[in-house]
Amino acid sequence: MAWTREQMAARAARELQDGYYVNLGVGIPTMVANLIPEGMRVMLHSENGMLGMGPFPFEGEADADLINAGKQTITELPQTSYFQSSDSFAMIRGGHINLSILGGMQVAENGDLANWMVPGKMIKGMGGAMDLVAGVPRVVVVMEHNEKGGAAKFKRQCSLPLTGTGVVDLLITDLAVFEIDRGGKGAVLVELAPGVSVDEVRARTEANFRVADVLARAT
Amino acid sequence: MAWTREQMAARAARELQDGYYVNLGVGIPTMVANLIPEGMRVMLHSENGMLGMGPFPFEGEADADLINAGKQTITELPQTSYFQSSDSFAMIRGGHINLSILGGMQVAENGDLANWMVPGKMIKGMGGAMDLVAGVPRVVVVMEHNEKGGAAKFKRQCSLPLTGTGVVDLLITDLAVFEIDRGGKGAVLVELAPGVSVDEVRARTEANFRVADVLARAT
Amino acid sequence: MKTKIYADAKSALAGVVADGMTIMSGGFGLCGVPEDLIQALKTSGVRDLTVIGNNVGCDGHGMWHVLANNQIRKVLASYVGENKILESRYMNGEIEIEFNPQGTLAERIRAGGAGIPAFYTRTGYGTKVAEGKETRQFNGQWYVMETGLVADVSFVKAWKADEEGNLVYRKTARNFNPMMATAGRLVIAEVEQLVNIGEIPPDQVHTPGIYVDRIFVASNYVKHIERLTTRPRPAAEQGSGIAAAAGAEV
Amino acid sequence: MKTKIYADAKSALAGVVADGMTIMSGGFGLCGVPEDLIQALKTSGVRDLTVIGNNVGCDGHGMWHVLANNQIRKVLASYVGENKILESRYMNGEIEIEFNPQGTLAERIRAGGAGIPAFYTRTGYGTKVAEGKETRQFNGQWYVMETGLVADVSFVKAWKADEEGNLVYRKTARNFNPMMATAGRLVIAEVEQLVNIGEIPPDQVHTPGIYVDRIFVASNYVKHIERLTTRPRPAAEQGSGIAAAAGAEV
Repeated sequence: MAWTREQMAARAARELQDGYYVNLGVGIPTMVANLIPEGMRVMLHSENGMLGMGPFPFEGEADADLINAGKQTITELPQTSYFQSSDSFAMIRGGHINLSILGGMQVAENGDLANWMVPGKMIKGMGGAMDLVAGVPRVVVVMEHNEKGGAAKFKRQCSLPLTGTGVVDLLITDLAVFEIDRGGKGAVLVELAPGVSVDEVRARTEANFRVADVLARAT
Repeated sequence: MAWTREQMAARAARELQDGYYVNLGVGIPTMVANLIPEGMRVMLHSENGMLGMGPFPFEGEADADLINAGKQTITELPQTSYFQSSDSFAMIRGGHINLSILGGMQVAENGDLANWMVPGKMIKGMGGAMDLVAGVPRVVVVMEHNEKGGAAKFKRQCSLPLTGTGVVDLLITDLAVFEIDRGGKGAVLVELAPGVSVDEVRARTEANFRVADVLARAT
Repeated sequence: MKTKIYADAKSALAGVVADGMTIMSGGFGLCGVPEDLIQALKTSGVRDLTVIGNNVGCDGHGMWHVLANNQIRKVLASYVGENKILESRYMNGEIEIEFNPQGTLAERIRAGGAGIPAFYTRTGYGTKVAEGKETRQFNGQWYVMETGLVADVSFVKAWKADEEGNLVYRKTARNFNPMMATAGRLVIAEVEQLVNIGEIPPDQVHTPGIYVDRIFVASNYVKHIERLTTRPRPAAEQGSGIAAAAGAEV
Repeated sequence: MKTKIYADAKSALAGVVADGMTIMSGGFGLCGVPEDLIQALKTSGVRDLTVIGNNVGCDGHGMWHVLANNQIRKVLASYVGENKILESRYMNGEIEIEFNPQGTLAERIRAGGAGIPAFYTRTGYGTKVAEGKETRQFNGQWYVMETGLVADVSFVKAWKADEEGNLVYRKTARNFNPMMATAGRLVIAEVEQLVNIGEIPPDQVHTPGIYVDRIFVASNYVKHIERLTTRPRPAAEQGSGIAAAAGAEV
């Protein structure tokens, strides 16, 4: 039984560590904000210029001057800091954010990521995604294992235009979790969703991958 | 009769304009701070990270956290701003300071400046001088016309290691004032100290220069 | 003494813009956008503009007005979604868009203001963004060379200004505004409050006055929100302490 | 939850430094210098250090102590005057000094912290500083390529910190400290006051806590002044409004 979106977010939340500074993309990654374990200090970075994102405001308390990178109204915390965009991306590019969790359209077995444009469709732009994958030392991609039509999204090579080359460290899908070596040593299947077999993952994946000696099995 | 140090500073002060942001070097240039005409708004920049330098503190009121680039204790004004060194030199390098007035050891007729080291002597370092002459759009050098031994300091080519190439716009000495073309079109004598003749200047100068059609004569 | 204070956006923009100019305009989404200046730019009628900004407004808001008025020839931005006119003009080849990664755009503007003609970044290496650009290895890593950006005029939105032009921004409305204030040949600040000299503590100035040529107080417009997202107020208040993503988009 | 707070310089430095490391240390002259950390570095006895800073202390002050204790092999600085031991060691070839224009040094540190391996600057073109470096034309102007700098450890002096590590600097004691906070693999902040979370307004943070690994409150030392310069208090106070250079150096 494949993981739900909530379960994928919960799996991604297991990548958090005490003291981490983390950037979360839109969609499933945003849900990780609600899953920070009790007693763990995690500071959320918003690339439009904020460290220490708080929860959404209560009804009637939204402040137009306080939004996240997804343009949603949010709140600040007592330890929040604001800064200009160039400083925000200096943080990202300089490798100071510990972890970036973001969505993907395609991931390749060498860690290439495509998540910003589909040829022929309107290009909205990459926003901060290229900076995040190039600058953050640990990048976790959370995406559905297959397209709606069934096509594999974890591929030998991305067919869509790239967001970054050799940038993904961990891929979490609704079926499985893969560790990917940025240096090109390949992908390793390390964890399976409940009731999902290695054979099913192989059948629904284009990328080459090895299977870890000890394979975690989520319950 | 050659200009005194005070008169050289007064001549340099005539380069100020209302609304200017100005960086003053140590020595005679520092004296320009006291010669800002009434009613003219001039903001003084200190490259260690301050815009809007105030006067020296009253006795007993010096603050160790408030110094200028010459490491002297100073004061702030109500409109002062502080910033980090990289932002201070972004201001300089980006051409935002209108005028830099600084001392020199040698100036060449093409605007080259040497003012930071003498081979064989201990090198103290260039501090911010290379950044100032490279970044500020108008650079005025104030220096004695000759060395103590009589050697010319305004030269065809500098013999000392350079601070910058083609960077001086105006040279003020105790004898005369020269406009220098950064593009290499040569130097023009535009002003003489009282009682100083063009011949005397020629005799005491190695650089080639033309004499302006209308030569100002300071009183 | 010259003053930097102007009565309104129209007078602050008088004699400043011309056809074919490059204009930087601050803001991220609808946050920290100099709305009066954008309206004045529309009214000015100048054309063939190159506009540099993170976005180009969105339907009915911000720089969209100037776009809808056919004044923009080229855009440098990182994200241009939620903008139907831009989409159709771009698909029809009527407008040029140069997509920049957000951090590269921010750094290019910072570099332009800081007198740095070019720098290297890992961002975009091996992607379309690097096509036609110089790439180079440092310490075994590949980087892309990106160039500094300057504008003829920069539009900046700040919270407070004093007469010297010192600016303070508020929360995430800071975004691209401070860099743009450094990278315009002429910089106009649209502010919510003009305060007396001395009311902005020198340690708390975000943009020193040296960067600001003209200042005016914005008209009393309502700040727009693109995605109003809230959470219900609980009977007994309980905060997670960290972002609660379970809010509803309104 | 991990804490960033340490009792003093010695405990904050424990296990951090080793022979041969590169250390950045904030300050301009004697202003904004992390004096306790420098003393702890001296006590640690580690050797063959490369030290990056605008100066290397001056006679009897600041990084001079570590220099006098024979712990420094190489220095990157913009100005090293008023430092007799450094002078004699340099003239004797016992220590290497790489002179950097002050703005180039500041920008190299900023670049290192911002993940920029190299950038171009006009500063130093055609001078000794450009020798052996790549030069290049952009828009008809010549520029020098300079590289980013990072350190194993950065020593930062701030005025206030909260437990998150957010820092605020005071007046010109800011200088090189904020850039160095971004460019150290490990960053230790020596602060005058540790305040509660929430006491530093989010719009007024100079260095966000992400850059700070360890924090301690400085011992109660007297801040040194290199050139005490004052003016006499007039019977009836009269200020020029602008710098009065006629003060006396004491």
